Amino acid sequence: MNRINKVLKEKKDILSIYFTAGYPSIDDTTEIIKQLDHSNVDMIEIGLPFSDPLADGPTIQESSTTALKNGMNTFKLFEQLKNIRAITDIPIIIMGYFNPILQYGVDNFCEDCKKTGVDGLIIPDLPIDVYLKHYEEIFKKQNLLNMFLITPQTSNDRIRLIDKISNGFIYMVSSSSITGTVKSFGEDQKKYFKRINDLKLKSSLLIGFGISNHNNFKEAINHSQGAIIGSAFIKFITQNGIYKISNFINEIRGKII
Amino acid sequence: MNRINKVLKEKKDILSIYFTAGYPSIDDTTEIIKQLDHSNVDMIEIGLPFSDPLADGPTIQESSTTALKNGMNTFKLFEQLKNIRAITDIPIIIMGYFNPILQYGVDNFCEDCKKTGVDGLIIPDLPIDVYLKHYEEIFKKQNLLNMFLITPQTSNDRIRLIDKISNGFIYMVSSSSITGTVKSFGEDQKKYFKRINDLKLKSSLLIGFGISNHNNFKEAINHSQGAIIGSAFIKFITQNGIYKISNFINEIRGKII
Amino acid sequence: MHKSYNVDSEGYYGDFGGAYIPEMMYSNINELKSKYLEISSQADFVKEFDDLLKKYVGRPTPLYFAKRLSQEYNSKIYLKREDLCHTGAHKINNTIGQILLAQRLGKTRIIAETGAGQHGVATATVCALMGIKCIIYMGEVDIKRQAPNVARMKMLGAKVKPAYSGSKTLKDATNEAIRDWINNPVDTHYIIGSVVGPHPYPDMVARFQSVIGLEVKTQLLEAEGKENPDYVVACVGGGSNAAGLFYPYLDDLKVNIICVEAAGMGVKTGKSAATSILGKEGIIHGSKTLLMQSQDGQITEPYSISAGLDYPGVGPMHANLFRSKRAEFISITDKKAMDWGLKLSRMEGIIPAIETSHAFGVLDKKKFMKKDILVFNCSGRGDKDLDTYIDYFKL
Amino acid sequence: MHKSYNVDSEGYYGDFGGAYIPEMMYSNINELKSKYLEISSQADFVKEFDDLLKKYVGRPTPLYFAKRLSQEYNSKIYLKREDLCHTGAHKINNTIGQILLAQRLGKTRIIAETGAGQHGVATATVCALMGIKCIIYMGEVDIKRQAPNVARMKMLGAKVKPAYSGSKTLKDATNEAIRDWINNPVDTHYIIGSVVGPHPYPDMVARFQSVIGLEVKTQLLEAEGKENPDYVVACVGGGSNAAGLFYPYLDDLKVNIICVEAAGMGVKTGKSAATSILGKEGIIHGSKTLLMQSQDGQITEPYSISAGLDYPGVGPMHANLFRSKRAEFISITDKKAMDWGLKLSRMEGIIPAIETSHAFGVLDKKKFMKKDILVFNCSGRGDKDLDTYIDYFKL
Ligand SMILES: Cc1ncc(COP(=O)(O)O)c(C=O)c1O
Ligand SMILES: Cc1ncc(COP(=O)(O)O)c(C=O)c1O
Repeated sequence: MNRINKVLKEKKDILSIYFTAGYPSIDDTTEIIKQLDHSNVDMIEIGLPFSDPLADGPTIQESSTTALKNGMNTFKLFEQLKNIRAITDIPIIIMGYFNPILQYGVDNFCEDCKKTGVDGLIIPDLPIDVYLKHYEEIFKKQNLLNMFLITPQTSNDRIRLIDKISNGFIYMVSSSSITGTVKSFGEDQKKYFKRINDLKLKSSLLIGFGISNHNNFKEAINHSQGAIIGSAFIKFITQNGIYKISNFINEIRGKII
Repeated sequence: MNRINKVLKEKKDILSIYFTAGYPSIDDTTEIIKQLDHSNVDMIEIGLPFSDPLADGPTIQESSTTALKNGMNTFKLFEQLKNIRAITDIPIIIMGYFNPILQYGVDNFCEDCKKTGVDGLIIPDLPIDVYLKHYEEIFKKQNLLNMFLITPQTSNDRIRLIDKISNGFIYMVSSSSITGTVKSFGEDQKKYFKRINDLKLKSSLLIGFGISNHNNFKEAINHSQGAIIGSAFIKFITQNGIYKISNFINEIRGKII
Repeated sequence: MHKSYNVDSEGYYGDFGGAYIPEMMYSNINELKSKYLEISSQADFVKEFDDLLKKYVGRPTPLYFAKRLSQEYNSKIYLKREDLCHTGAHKINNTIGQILLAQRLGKTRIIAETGAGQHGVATATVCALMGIKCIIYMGEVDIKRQAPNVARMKMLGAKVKPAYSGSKTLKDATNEAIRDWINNPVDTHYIIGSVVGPHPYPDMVARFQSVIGLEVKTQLLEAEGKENPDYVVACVGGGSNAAGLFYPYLDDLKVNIICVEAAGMGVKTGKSAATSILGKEGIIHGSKTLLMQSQDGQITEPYSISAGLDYPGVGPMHANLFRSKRAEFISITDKKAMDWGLKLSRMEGIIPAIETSHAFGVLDKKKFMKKDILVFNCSGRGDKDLDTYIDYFKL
Repeated sequence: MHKSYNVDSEGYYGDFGGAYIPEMMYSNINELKSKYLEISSQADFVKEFDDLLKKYVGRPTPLYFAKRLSQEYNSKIYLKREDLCHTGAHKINNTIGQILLAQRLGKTRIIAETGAGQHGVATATVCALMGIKCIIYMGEVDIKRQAPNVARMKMLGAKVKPAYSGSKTLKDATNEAIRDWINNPVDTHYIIGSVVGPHPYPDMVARFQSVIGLEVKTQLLEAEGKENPDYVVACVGGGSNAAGLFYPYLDDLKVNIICVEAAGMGVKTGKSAATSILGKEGIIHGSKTLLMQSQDGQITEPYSISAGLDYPGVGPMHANLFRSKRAEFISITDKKAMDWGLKLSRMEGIIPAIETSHAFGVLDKKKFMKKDILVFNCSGRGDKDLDTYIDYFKL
């Protein structure tokens, strides 16, 4: 069983952490994963940096720019991940825009994912129809899950379609904002969460975008099986370096230390 | 007999000097006339300064601007000329643009000319047909001569018309340039002078525009009864003040001093 | 029958007009006077003129119904879109006509004066088009405040010569151009940019601009089922865009004519260009007309924020329209004009030249009826004025 | 029958096109996709669109026979005068169409990206016209080099937001606009300014711009007795002016199509925007097309002196025209383009936008026959580029 599915089956209150590969320094990838492992996060999303990350807020954009300046690229990422499964068992998802993957070759890319022990992909700009038509088979062959996003604007019909073709979790975008921070969830968002929960989907839901502290983490896990934190984590390592990651995770979890 | 006609009848090699009233200082008018009288010039043209002297070159333009700034105006000019005939018998011509004269009232203006002893007018922008229709009678009543200009572009027919209506001299513009200086007359100009002389006009001809030294004064009087000097004279008094005027006149006449 | 408001056979509009020129200009002016009507009515001229207006200038310019403005002012407001002409103002209608005339007169060198720079650009443009040498006179002050147009003239290959005298604006540029013509009486044609100067210029320029009003007739018939609006409104610098719009309506007394002048800082401040109020009969640039002058007959230095209206006279046609009360004259301050520049931009998506902006000030000064049809001449676009607007509004 | 060069029912041109968008844009793009054809073919839409193009934009724009240019290059050269459109470029044809669409979709807020600023101005203009809020994204570099257009947008009431990322040019402004749309998925319509972006944008924009080519057909018939020229030539940034001109000729193989790209300092210098030569298939701004990118799939920062061509991709229609060899692609350096800007100014009295100037470079690179009829799209006027021209030529 794919590690992602295992976690989804076994755990509640899942915490998934996103970081950009090659940031702050090019060779930080493995160390960050190690730290996340020690901090007992439940899933890891590694961002493959892209020059034009148009679905990301400023924090992730900047980390991508730095990572690219540091020399990060797809080839290098797979090198860094070569022995990752000796270090951690946590599910690893690569999140990347489609163009770099296309240039690497989707086949090659999926194969290298499998080889290194990557469990799934989030490709925000790979449309469902193109995925189904051209790439689903390749993904499946390499036992890679593909995670889709839904937003407050996604219709129930479309959510049901996404649920049907999903084999991992559904990434529930918390709001229509990609600016990176949300103080607390408002009425609209709560209604949206309720609407989705009422659909009784087969897939697990993780909430992402704008989660930055214990409070909204708690709110998120009230409405879903877990949450994804990206910008807040990157801000943290920008300010505190990569060796105090457990502090951040503990704070999010609300563990008093 | 009008003083102008008397001079034209009696003299050859006429030298007529133009200056701008109120320049360099507002009250220089009578002194300049005195000096010109002492220097034995044959005619005097007094420029009534105008804000927009569009037929004049830069030297006369600037003198007009200064004169206006000095407070020169038509009323003041007639005041300055009030007793001029106690000082000199030289013919005096006022050269002015039409608008200031129109505002003074053409009747008034001619009357004041008569009163002060002005003998003639040169109004470059008063067209012949308007003059004949509206003003000839007024001029004649006050025994004022009106001097017309001709240029190299003026047709023989038009020159004959001008000759017919002229009662003083014809102001023969030397060339098509109002820039104020001409080194020496060229072939074109000599042809033009010959063309005019061949017409055997009843009126006397004086050449003006661009005459600045003994050489071209001599050339001018070879082709006409005399010459008019303006810009060169104004330049001289700008540089040398108004008390050395006889030097300038002597130099033009070619008198070694 | 009442007297026509158009020019008479002597070159006069009532008391105004004529050719008060020095002899040095006589041969050129006389040549023009004797030939302009004949040449401009020859079939080949008409064909080339019409063709260039259509294919090069982009005529007919639209008659645009300004919906939001009409709503706010509760009447029917149309804009005649001269701002869409090639080079950005009505000025080119005239320069096309005059360059064709100049060619037929065998001239090989063109001079012009310019205030806002639109006429300079329009002249430089037709000279480039025909491959003829071009010199533009422009006041030093205007060179600064209309920098984009100076740049355009240079791109087009014209030489821009600054006028340093007087107020260093349009009047002085005109003086310099006249001096140039006097100095170059054989090969040169002087393309005057408005309905000013000695006869036949006012009539000639008005005729070349009359395409504006003639188009309005056709277009209004299509839009409203009748050729005649209740009001025609235009700003008046020298008066050419106004003359062009009014031309076919001059003698049709049911059409009300409104001329809008630049009040500058205010008519009584000494910083103004409102000739109809501040002017008296006199001679300027070879024409008898109304002009701002001292008691002595010295021409007064005018002032307006807009370089194209910063002129101490008006054309003789307009002087006559004023004296005869055929037209109503309204003057609009810098401030009101600037506010209208912004307002038209924001309400109709049209950034007008500051000259043009003045015309709209009428809407605040006069009450119109719901059924009234108003045609405003949108004489030019505001690209040349962006710096002035931006500074003024601190945008 | 050969395959059409127009879009297929799936939103593809051959291999190119589609909608590679994040889910956050899905509802908007899907709404557009499902409604754009229906809405834009409704009678009231067609009427309002045509009416605004005629009375507000000033269409039809002339097809001008460039006499002196034709003589020098010994063939028949026509210029389609999009420079005469209201706001000074073809861009407004599209923004008029999209604002009408946005209104019918109930949108109350408009965003757009802009490079040269022409699209920004055209968008700000239609927003002012309709009284709708407007935000324009523009790269910091472009804000500097196209200052007059920034001023115009402000006059028109739009908010201009700088894009500081990447090369700080068009690509980055587009990213920012997309992010804005993602953040404002309900009330906002994104008016893309070229035939780029996810389906249905390339087709929608091409349709709104197709009025250019359709007019040429009629006008050429009048001028030459036939609808089809031998060549149609246009500069290609994203490709919208080109698409507009080519549209009715796409599948008429007797008409040769020439696309002109910006070579920048030279195709091999690393300072270029010649996508057809330097690009590979990939995804940019939601569309599969040709784009300049590293081996890794990172999008390369392009370079051109002209802000409107300084884009690392081309629209999918053009990618397909290139791959299928339906069109010939020629690239022109900064220097050649600048020289042509001056040349067109001096020979025809038309100061072109630097984008437009590139197109004429073809005349030096290719030999044409005397009987050949060439139609160049004169996509915009050069007022926005005066500083660049003046500095470059030290005028
Ligand atoms: C746009 C525009 N409107 C009006 C004028 C004023 O001139 P006229 O009164 O001759 O139309 C100018 C003069 O430059 C101008 O550029
Ligand atoms: C005048 C002009 N021409 C061409 C372009 C290039 O865009 P496109 O290729 O979409 O026509 C631009 C873009 O701003 C432009 O302003």
